[in-house]
Amino acid sequence: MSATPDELMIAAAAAELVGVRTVFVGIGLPNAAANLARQTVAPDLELIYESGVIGSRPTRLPDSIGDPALVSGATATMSMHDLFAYFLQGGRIEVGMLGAAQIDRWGNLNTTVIGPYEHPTTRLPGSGGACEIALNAARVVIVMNQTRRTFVEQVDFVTSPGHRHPEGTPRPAWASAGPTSVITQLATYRFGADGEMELAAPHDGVSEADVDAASCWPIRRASST
Amino acid sequence: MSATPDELMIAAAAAELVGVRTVFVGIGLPNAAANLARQTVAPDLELIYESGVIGSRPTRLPDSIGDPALVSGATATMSMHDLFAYFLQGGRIEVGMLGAAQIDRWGNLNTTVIGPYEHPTTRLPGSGGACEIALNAARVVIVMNQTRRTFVEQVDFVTSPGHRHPEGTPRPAWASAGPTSVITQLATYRFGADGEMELAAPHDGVSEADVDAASCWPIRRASST
Amino acid sequence: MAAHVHDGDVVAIEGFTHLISFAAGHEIIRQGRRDLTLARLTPDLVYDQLVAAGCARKLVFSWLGNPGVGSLHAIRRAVETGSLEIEEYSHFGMVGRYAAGAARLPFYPLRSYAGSDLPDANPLIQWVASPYAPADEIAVVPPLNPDVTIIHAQRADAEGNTQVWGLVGVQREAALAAERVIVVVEELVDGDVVRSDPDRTLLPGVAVTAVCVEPYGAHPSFAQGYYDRDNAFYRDWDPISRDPARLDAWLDEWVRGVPDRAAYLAKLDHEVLDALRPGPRPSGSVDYGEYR
Amino acid sequence: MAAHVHDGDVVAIEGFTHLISFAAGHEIIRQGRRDLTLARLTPDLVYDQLVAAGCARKLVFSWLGNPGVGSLHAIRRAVETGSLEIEEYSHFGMVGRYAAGAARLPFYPLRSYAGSDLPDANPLIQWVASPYAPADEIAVVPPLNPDVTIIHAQRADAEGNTQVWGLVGVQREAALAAERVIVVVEELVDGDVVRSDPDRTLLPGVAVTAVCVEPYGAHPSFAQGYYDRDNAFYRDWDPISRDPARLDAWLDEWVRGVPDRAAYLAKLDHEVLDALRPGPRPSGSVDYGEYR
Repeated sequence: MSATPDELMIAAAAAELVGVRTVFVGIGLPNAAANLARQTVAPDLELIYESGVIGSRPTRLPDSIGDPALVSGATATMSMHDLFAYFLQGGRIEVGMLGAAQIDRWGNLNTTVIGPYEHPTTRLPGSGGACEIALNAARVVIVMNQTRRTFVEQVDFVTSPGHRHPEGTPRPAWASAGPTSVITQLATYRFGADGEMELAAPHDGVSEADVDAASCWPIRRASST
Repeated sequence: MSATPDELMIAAAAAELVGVRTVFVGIGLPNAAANLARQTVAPDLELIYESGVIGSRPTRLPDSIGDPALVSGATATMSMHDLFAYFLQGGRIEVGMLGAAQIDRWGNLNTTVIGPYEHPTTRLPGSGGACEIALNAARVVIVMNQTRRTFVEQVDFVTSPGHRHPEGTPRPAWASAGPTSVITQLATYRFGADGEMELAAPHDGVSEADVDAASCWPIRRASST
Repeated sequence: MAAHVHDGDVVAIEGFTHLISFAAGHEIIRQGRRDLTLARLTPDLVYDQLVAAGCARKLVFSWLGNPGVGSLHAIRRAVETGSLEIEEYSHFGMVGRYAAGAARLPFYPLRSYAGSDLPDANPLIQWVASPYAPADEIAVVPPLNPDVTIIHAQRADAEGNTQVWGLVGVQREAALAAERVIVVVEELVDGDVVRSDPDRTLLPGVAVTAVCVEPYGAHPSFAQGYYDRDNAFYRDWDPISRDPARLDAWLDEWVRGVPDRAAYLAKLDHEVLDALRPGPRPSGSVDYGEYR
Repeated sequence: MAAHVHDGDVVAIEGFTHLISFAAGHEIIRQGRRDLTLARLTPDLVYDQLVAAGCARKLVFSWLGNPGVGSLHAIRRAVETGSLEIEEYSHFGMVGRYAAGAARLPFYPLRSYAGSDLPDANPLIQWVASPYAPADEIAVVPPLNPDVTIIHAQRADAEGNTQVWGLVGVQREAALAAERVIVVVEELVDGDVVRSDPDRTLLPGVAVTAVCVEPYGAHPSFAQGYYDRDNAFYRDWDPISRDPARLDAWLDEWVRGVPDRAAYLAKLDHEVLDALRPGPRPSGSVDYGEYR
């Protein structure tokens, strides 16, 4: 029996957490990946939820980041102020896991609007904590579905900054390393020294042609160093 | 049996708290006064200690502002951050009670040094929370001993601002009303519309001459309006 | 509620997934309030309902969705058609706005927004240079001071001393930033219960304007130790919210058509509420000590 | 302790009247550390002892006294003779410095210092204009990031998850601002005890470098529920601290002359410790709920 695309993504994302101690978890695939990682490759992983819980050991896979099962049996709860100010901004999060509706080659993420901001074709949820996670988590792992509608030449709106703004502005000096990996149902990507996304490895059974067909820009191959 | 000077001060200071709901309490005479007020003239008074306790009902008169008897049976504890930011600076304190080693006619208080700052004759404790209490409590009641060494023409150092700086700078626009009363062992003082201290009433058995003899500047009498 | 929420007010019903006062939201709909500015990190179903009912003029928020399900369709329609004004931040930006409001600060500085398009979309996001390193500019957001903040809590005493356990989100900051604070609780308890454990107090009574008792007042959100999140309701909301006619019928039946929260609960299937009740998981007791 | 505190470090032993780690202070004296910058809102006896023992080069503080008694004479002598450098704030300024340090902010804004001479005495107190009202200048203080922060707590588990009840002062901010965090506890408990009540956790283990167990490690300060403040000791300190020779003899007898905290406790009169023990005053238990 072969794995579903979601299962592939979850397993690949979990593999990014080997040896990691602190991960800031959003809901959906990142949540599943982080829980899988803790149960397998990263037993010391502390799941930190933006709702204000540290060290959750959920007795069930939570439906939302505010599930009471994340709180009962956790090691700490905290106001969102203290969590965002002293843990995320304070530099105590090793990995932030983010999803997105659109990504560009610099790792800029859009979760705000499709179309122009003032008159969107589709209004998306917006930032939540993603903008500050992208700038403050020591590194960012992106987990998202890949199609020509999501891997785009230019995102309609930069919600969460990658390695440089589409207009060329570099990432600010005080910010963390930013996106280091993108996991899709097709492949794992990393970023070159100049901040451009590179194909690291397609998943089993996926060809490089499949990867290219699902992106609006020609994805660079990782240099062989 | 006549009251001691301290008892007179405590009773006069307690009278300032009639009808008051929230008082920020320092230790020593203000603490005794606030506790007396709660037990007598101000039954709804909530004692708020800068150590981070609200609604204390101490089973004994505490030796310090960090007495465990202030915590057991209180209505709330809080980090000093939240207490200073959201309660004091947030404008939720009606009365701050302060002591001082020196005061001038504008209600400027010195608790830092006697002599020059760099080479003090006597090093005093410094501000503690007094500087922000003086600026943020809706009004300030000062409780202190009165002599020609404490009621001075110019304080050696302004720790906690009164109605105008000795150099003439007015109180900032965002600040609260500032000092409204001074209670000493000799008298109760209030402040005129221009911010200068005025004799409201000497305590029983104290003459106006006694009051004047214990001040370096001629204390103004309250206008009879 | 009628006395404390007025047409045109800035209202914050806060609680991050936990303790969302649907009881208050429904009461505001029944009272027919208009032109409200609704502030909340995650508008959630409660604001989808208020917007659908026509109570709101403007929304101030940071994440607009039905958590774990998808979109808030009533709000999304109103945004896409331009009938609802929006003012948008990130989560930490909203947290900072309440914190600055509660602390009477002119701004709240945070390490966010650099390289994001959010400051273009919202000119209230500004920059301040540090006097210690003038080249280091930091983003700032302005204070947010609601006219009224409404929170739900597990318990309070008659003086308004309010205790919460589990997620506390932004409730303290949102409440202390507000002119008026309404607390809705699962249980009213004796003052001695509060005083036995002062560390659990989220808000002292001096900061609380009014206390109402509404058991299950946060349904379909949850109250730690009292009831679970009604995830089925959150999922069921999606098709209701997608269809304006169906949504209006839902409001007629479950909000406008019932006089109060007790009637709403009576309409709910008993089995629904029973299934949401968790097993016991006691915190245990610590000793504060009696000092004489 | 030897591994975590080095000559020349910026050290914060925090705890506002409550939970002051005298155990750590005495160990630093025994190890003969030099040139420390000592940060603390209220230097208290613990820093009077460290200064008297010659460990400190500089003091960063906001209130310099023996609470409820009078002066800290060793520090006062050192300040008056100029042998100890000082950097002085108000309480909220110190709180803000730790908060900015913990949050990696370039500054912390606060409504204080206007009209005070403190900014003249300390040029690190600066001013920032609000972009929302440029005429509105607000005071700012710079971040404080200790090399090591040491706190005392009632209990922690083996992973460093640390729980405190009663006054929490600035311990969370001071710890999270530091490079290294040492927690000294009354009791080491099982992880399940911590996990039964996550709201009581002041610091999660991920933020803690090392945990040591030292019952009565905060004497003569207090530990809520464990022992009272030894007010007699605070009063007795005054004449000791006034007389340099007597103070040196005290350090010889009670600090340098004992190998560790256990020996200090063994020297103390048993009746002293017994008299400090409070009666029981339980918090009671709340229910977090077991959700399956």
